[in-house]
Amino acid sequence: MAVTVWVIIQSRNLFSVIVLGGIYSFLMATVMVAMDAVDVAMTEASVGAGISTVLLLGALYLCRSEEAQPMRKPWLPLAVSVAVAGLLVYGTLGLPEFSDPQAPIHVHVAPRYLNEVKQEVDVPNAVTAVLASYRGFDTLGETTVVFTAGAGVIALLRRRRRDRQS
Amino acid sequence: MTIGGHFTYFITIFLMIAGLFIVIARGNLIKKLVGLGIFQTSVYLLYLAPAKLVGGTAPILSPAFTIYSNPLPHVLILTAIVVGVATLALGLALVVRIREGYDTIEEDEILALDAARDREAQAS
Amino acid sequence: MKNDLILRVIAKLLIPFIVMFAVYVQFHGDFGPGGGFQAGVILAAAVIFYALIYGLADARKVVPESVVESMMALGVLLYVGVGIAGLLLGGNFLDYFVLDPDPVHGQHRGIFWVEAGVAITVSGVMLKIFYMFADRGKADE
Amino acid sequence: MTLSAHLPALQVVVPLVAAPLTVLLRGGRLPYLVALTSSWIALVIAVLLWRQVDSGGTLSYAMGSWPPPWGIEYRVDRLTAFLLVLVSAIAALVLPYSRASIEREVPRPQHYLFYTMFVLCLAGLLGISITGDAFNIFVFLEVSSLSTYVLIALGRDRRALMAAYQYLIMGTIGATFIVIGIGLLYLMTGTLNLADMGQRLAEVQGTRPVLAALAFLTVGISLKLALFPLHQWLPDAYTHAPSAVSSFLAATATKVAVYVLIRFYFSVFGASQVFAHLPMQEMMLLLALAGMFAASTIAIFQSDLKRLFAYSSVAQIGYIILGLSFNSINGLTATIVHLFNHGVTKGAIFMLLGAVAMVMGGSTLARIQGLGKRMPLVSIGIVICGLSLIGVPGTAGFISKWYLLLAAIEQGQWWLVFLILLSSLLAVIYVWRFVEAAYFREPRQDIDATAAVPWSMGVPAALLVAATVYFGLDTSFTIGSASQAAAALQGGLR
Repeated sequence: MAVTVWVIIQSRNLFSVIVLGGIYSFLMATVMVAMDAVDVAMTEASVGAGISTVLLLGALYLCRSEEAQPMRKPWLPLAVSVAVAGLLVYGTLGLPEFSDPQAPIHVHVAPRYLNEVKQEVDVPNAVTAVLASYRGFDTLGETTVVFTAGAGVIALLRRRRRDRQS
Repeated sequence: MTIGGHFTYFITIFLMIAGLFIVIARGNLIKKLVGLGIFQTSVYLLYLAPAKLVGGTAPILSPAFTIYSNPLPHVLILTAIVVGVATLALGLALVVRIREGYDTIEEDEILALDAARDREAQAS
Repeated sequence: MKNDLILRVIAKLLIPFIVMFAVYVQFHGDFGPGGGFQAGVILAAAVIFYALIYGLADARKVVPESVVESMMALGVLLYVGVGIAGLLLGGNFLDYFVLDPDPVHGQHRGIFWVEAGVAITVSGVMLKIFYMFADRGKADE
Repeated sequence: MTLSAHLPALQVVVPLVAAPLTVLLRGGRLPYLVALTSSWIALVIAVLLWRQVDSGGTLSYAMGSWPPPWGIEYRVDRLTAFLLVLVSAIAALVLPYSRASIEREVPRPQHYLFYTMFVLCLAGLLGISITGDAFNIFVFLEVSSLSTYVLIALGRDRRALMAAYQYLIMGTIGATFIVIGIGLLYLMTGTLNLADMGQRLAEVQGTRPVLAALAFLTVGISLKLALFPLHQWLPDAYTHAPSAVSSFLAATATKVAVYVLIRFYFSVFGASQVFAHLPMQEMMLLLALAGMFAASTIAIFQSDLKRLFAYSSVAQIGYIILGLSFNSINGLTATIVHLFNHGVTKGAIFMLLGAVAMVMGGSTLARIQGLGKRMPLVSIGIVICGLSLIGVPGTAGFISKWYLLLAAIEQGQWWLVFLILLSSLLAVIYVWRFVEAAYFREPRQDIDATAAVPWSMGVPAALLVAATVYFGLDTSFTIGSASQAAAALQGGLR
């Protein structure tokens, strides 16, 4: 994955950047399966590698462009990135270790989802239960976000055809 | 605290920073969006990796297993992915419109065009 | 691609299966991975596939734009509707327990309708976005 | 349960329902009416909630009847209710204004989508304010941000597109930072409920992930609220967006971001933790002062009024953050009051500027020469609001400045008192630039300015101008709510 990302930074051919982005998403989905997040992996594969790539290619087709050659020396962005990285490393060093069953996230809220889902909701897939019921309002928000994006794309892309007619 | 125990975090951080770097440093509007995607995707890993328990299984309950990964981060990230793709769609729609308005999708060129027009406006 | 007989035949064969798969993902979400969002994406993909093979105009005839736009809105309304139903039946907003005399069954019912709402909105939005981008391409030429 | 028990949910759900309805109804007047009705209902609900909180204390509402740490909780305390009133009141005034305004600025087929986006933005902002769940903040933040990007891009100029794109990139980075921050907090506490998080954080106070989370949240939210060095998106966005949008955003969006910051600082981390482990106080003070002076100075050299007042917004955000940095009840009161007062004032200014742009065909200083003769009422309105930005007694702006000064004096920082007064002087200069152009120049003959400002635009603007004066004289609502909220936050979860 790291290699893919490195090539994306280097490459100026937008087409290959986008395809690599798709590959990256697919690799990410694989990692997610390894992390036992099957629901997420399925979504990432269909959205990240599927929809996003198609959308990007569609936009690229409309724009027909190569990335321009000359660029400023990216010292400032590099500095910002390194600073953020430093902060993250600093922060994560204090986090519980990988797969530590005593980590707060495993002992505090989550057990109820896993232990009582059977009696309370009776849906074997705990992810679905949490998604649609316990945190159903988040999902309503998520649906609204999708709706916003849809309506927004209409608002942005419909205009010119009408302009032409008038 | 061992380095090994935090290995997943370091991978995540590298990916995240690479994405962030693309967003800030690159001038091409589409490439910026790709970078943004990478940045967001790697954040997902920050949530998901800690949710995993070695020896556990996906949180689909069945009598055969007793240890499961934590389902809550999965839910959050599902939401985050959807939000991400919504942002991407909107961003691309904007890029398409920008390209129609300016005939380029390079940030520097667009800024130059705007500056030129400002100067015209002040001269007249 | 419009006139390629093989593609057309294969598409005819495949599309029902894609739709079936979407339905499976939708309803199997309780037991395995999947749910409204994924089903919606797959459903939209089926129509997009159809549009690629048979052309945009044909796809518009099967799934007209106005229907798609209404779908986007109806999905959200359905979701909120479930929430308000919970309100009217004496619970809190999005309370599924009160949807049925048996609380656990009420949960099933709530999740079912909510997921249906998500699927409708998501497939509507995805299709709409596809139509919009495809239209732009034409306008350019 | 009666209906009044469900007000917290309805507060967000009403505009949320209105959004898909406007899409279903499409053409004609109906989408407008739906949006208008929903915003007025939202205002009524907000006022009712404020009264409930005022008499009965903090409200908690469990979504889906799942008890808080497991489900999503809606939590209304004094500060929340205060903000809800502000946001929904501005929305209820901007919507009638927008009808005539977008007629000129947005193509007709897009009209119903404008209303869709507007109510979505409203629902998002209300949702951020009212929720008691960290991840829910993010979700509604995205609802409001995505709709904001679209609203800005609906502006006439092609530069509106670029402004929206820049904002989209900056906003998404900010949101992702917030997600990282929330993620780190979640990993340390195992909960997403803000109140629960606050309690459990006490055990892991000062550990590295918590401090990193603090940093990420601060930077992420600062991007959203346009704190000085991270403000670049704001002037472009406000300048090129349709007037109704500038007015709504200037009055509410950054304010809600400040609210999120306050919420995280005081309810989750606890003031003692925020200010004890890192030199936050000094940093915020420095950034606030830098913002006040740099942005005011830039504002002086602008030739477009919309842009001028956009930079003034950045400067005013400096005052708001300055109040936070005192870490005292008076300082916090100043912050909260200024949220409200500045929201009202800036909302009024951008509404009036929209009317100016509509009649004069633009809002550059060169174009509006002689505005005092052409549009006397509008000019006076802008001057009154300008006085409020400066902080002249008798206007709302004075009240917030007064509390800022009190907070500075209380801590014996006389140099700060001096600096606050000095920066007000800068505000005098940029407001004077408007006065000079409007009253001391002859109207340009080549501009036809006979169009009349429709009632639907004039009345909401006049109401906001009146509010600017009113809240400068009668402070029982603003100061009353704000000082109680500040006391609760300071004394609350430490």
